[in-house]
Amino acid sequence: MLKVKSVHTYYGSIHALKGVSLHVRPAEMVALIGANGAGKSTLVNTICGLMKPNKGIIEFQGESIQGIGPEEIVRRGIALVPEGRQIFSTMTVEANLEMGAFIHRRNGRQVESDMERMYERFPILRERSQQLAGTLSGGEQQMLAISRALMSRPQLIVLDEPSMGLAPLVVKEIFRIVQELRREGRTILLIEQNARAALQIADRGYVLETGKLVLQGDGATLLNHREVQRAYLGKGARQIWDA
Amino acid sequence: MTPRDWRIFVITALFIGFFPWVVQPVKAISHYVDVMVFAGIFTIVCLGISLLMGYAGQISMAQAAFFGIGAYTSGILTARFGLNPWAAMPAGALLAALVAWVVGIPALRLKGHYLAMATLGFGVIVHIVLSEEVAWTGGPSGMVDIPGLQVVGLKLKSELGWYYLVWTVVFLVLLFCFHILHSRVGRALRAIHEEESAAEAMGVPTARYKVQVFVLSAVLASLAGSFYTHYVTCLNPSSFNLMWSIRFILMVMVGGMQSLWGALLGTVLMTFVGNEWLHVFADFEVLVYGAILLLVALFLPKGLVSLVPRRAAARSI
Amino acid sequence: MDSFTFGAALLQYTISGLTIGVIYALVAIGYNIIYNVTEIINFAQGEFVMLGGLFAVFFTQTIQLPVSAAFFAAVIVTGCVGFAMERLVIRRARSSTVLSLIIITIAVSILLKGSAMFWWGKNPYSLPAFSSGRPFIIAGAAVQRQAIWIFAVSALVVICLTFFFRRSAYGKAMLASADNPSAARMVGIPVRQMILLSFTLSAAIGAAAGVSITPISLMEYDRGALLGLKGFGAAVLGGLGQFFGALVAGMVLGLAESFCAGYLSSGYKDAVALVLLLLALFFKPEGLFGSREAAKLKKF
Amino acid sequence: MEEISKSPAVPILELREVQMQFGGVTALRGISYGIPSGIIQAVIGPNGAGKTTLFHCVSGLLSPTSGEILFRGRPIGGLLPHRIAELGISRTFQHVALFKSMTVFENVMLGRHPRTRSGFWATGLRFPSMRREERRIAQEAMYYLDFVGLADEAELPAGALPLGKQKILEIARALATEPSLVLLDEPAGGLNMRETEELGDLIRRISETGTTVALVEHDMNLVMEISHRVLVIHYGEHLATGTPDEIKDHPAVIEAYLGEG
Repeated sequence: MLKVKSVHTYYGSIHALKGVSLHVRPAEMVALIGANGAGKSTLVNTICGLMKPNKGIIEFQGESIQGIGPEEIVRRGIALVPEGRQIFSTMTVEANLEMGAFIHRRNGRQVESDMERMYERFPILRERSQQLAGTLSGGEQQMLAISRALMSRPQLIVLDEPSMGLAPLVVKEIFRIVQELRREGRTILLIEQNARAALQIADRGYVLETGKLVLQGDGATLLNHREVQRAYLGKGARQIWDA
Repeated sequence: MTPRDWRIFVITALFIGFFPWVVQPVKAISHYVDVMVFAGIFTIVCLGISLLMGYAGQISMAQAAFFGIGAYTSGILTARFGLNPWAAMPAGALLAALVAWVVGIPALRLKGHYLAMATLGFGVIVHIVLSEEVAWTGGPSGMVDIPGLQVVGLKLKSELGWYYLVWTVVFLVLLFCFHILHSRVGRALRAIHEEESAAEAMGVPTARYKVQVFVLSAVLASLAGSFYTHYVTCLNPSSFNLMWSIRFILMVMVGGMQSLWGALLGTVLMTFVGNEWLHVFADFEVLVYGAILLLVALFLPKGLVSLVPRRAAARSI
Repeated sequence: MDSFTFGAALLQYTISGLTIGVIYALVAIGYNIIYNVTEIINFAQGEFVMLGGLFAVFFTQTIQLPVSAAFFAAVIVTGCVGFAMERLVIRRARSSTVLSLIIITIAVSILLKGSAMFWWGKNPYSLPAFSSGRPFIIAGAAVQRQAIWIFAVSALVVICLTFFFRRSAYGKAMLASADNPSAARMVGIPVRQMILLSFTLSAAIGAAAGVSITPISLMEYDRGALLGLKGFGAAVLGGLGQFFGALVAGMVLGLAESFCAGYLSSGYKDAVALVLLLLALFFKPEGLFGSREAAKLKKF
Repeated sequence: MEEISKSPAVPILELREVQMQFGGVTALRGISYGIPSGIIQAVIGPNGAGKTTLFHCVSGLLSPTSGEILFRGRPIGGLLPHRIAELGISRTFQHVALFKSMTVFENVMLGRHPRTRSGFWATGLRFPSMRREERRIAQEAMYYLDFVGLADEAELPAGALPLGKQKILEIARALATEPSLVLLDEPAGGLNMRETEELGDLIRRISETGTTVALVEHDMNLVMEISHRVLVIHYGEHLATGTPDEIKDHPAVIEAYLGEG
């Protein structure tokens, strides 16, 4: 469904992605893990059109999409739940959802029924529908960000660090939601630094390190791979954690 | 100053020194000396703008107001109170410094558009005061019969005398500014421009420095205003309105904000353009100004000096 | 004039203050719309007001349109000027520094002012009032019919805008672009178009203010800057981006100015609004009505 | 190492119930902790746990919503960052915040700011005192560049350095302020393995000069190798603290970092 072929992206003078290739098949959940500064965000931004790759090919459903602006990429069917949530904090929860469906704005009935479904999924959002989104708690904001992305009826959902900055219980809740999405048969690219949680629910995973993919494989294999812990926790960490 | 700056300094000084010798004998351009006196006076203002806006990154749309404060203080103290112009000049500078300090402390907490609007509003207020306080300033019709300058008891009559006096001051100010830039103060100013919070975290009292460089630019504008007053010996508030603040900024922008040489080059160039060639447009001169401003801001935001390849930079990369 | 008592004078100043205040509010709303979407403060905002007035003069006197038609024609033409400004100038300045952006909008304002002088000369022009008839006399104070029109136009603008931003998808999309441009792009909002729309809309509103005020206070090529500054004062005082705040703050400024002109000195009436602007910027830059909380949310 | 961490030294920095709130999100929920003088203190925790916010509060870029911060027993909460730098706390930034168009040398020279004095008059008129001071600044800046190993790049614009060297330059700039406590915000972020090892050596050498080092870091290997004590923050709360050995066996930490097993 999504194919990224040897993509190079520069972030200012920094060579942030050094030839990354990966793919996501329909109805598959793929996890991308890696330490801070490994280039995960650059990869997400490159896929979603916020940054242009300097070299390489990105294909979505057989069409090349590199260099296309993010407005158009949503229309092609990729929705991003961005790192740090990026909700419209000065607008109400309801308006946030409505904006999520901006590309379907002419289809009022569909938007309304989709919104109803989001409220059913997350009753707390219905309760707060008239509140400013910025006054929500971190976990509620994350739910809002996910619902907003779903409102565009995407074929592929890119989740960028959904557990960031959330309390352990809330993280669990968010992962439950992600798992649910996967069970519904949605295609998901999950970027996480919570390696274990991500790999446990993913079909396959990739490990990114200083701009390069160093490992790939199915979730369970990666989970037990010593290199994963090395990539994420640094060299020798395995001994420390296993000691 | 770097060796390169010294070389340019010497060449510029030689050029300025010999300029009247070349142009004065030629009748058609002998008045260029007069134009250059104005150019020198404006350069003093523009060096301040370069420090304030180009290096420290703080926007001021009020430089004409400080220019006016100096001009009117000199004018009023000498014409109405018979004070010696050389004594009136520091008085004007002091007043400008005081005003800049009082306005600058709250204003420079603002950034970008807000700071621009605040200084712009302040500039308009000063202009209104100059036009309204008829008893002091003569109101919209201005002041006449302001005494000229005397140097060591001799009345400075000729344009040539003025020329050398003003350009000596310009070079002294230029040295002063260069010395500041190549010191801990200059580095702090540039740091504020680039990464204000990092500068603050490295121990630069950013608020104080911003106010200080604002005061310095006001003092320079005020000094220039005093020279202007005694040179033209008459005053009119329309020389100190918003349009003049914009003209000063345009001068610096044309040459290059982030270079003292750019400020000097741009000021001389734009003074000639304004005095010599835009007259044909008469009232529509302002349209031409607008167009130049727009084109420079869009296509040459770093000014003419950015067209000169910098050998040092080329070597370093 | 004998019957012109203290009370009547006070009322008279209040009415004229409110009238001009509403105009400032409209200018302020123009700033707010552009600021909301781009965080640019458009220094050419005042020129839109001037252009509105002068275009209306052109349409009534040269083209001989009735005033009502001239009103809409002037608003539309000025809206096009705003459109052109964004398309031809602002869009090219996408990667400019704040200073360059400021200079660019100032340059546009100089160009608009210069062109207006080229076209209409330096004389002030008047426009017939939207409806003829003698002023209403209320408790000894005269209320010109045009003043009523000004209030009506402002009310209409405010209602339409409220509806637009609260109800329509485009209005909300503009707010979303303002709130978080990159997130807005990620949900498919064409942020560039929103910016274009904001310039057009804001020019049109400025023009509406300009046409409305011209029958009362005439219009000439160089009125823009001061109207713009005072409108900006209202925008800051009301909290940049706040429509209701702009309305109240505009009236506060208008009243302050009118009372200053009436009781202190007419020469300093222009300074009053500016002093209030500076005080607001220095001591309460979030404005009287802009909430600190919302400002914080925005930053976060 | 062990001796330092176990000695009941007077904390150089003490946090008391520090809380920080933005809108509906609470970034710090009452952190209390003391950093003993002279050690290398690591602060770890998942992204968004509040580590950088904590550094911002200590260095004065944010003032905490409530709570107290004491530096050598003196309250510094709410002081301006430049005052805090003068008192002896310096820092680096997670997203490198160098003065990019200034040279490497000038960046470090700027770090000498809180320890030098010449103002506008002295510099503009080139007083002899100022010239002496400038010479001293240049010498000292060179010393710090040598210390971190960037002397060869002194004349390059800081923005032209590769990321790894930019991070090192930021450390040199911070050291030039002569801090008694230096805060390093993810110094190894984006560095490759060799660079990270060199960074570890550098941090040790800084510690040997008597400067207390606090670092936020994700590279667990680096943290475990060089730090004397580790503070774990999770969701704005103080989750655990101890020596690296104690931390690595801490069940709550393992869960926070790896998710439950």
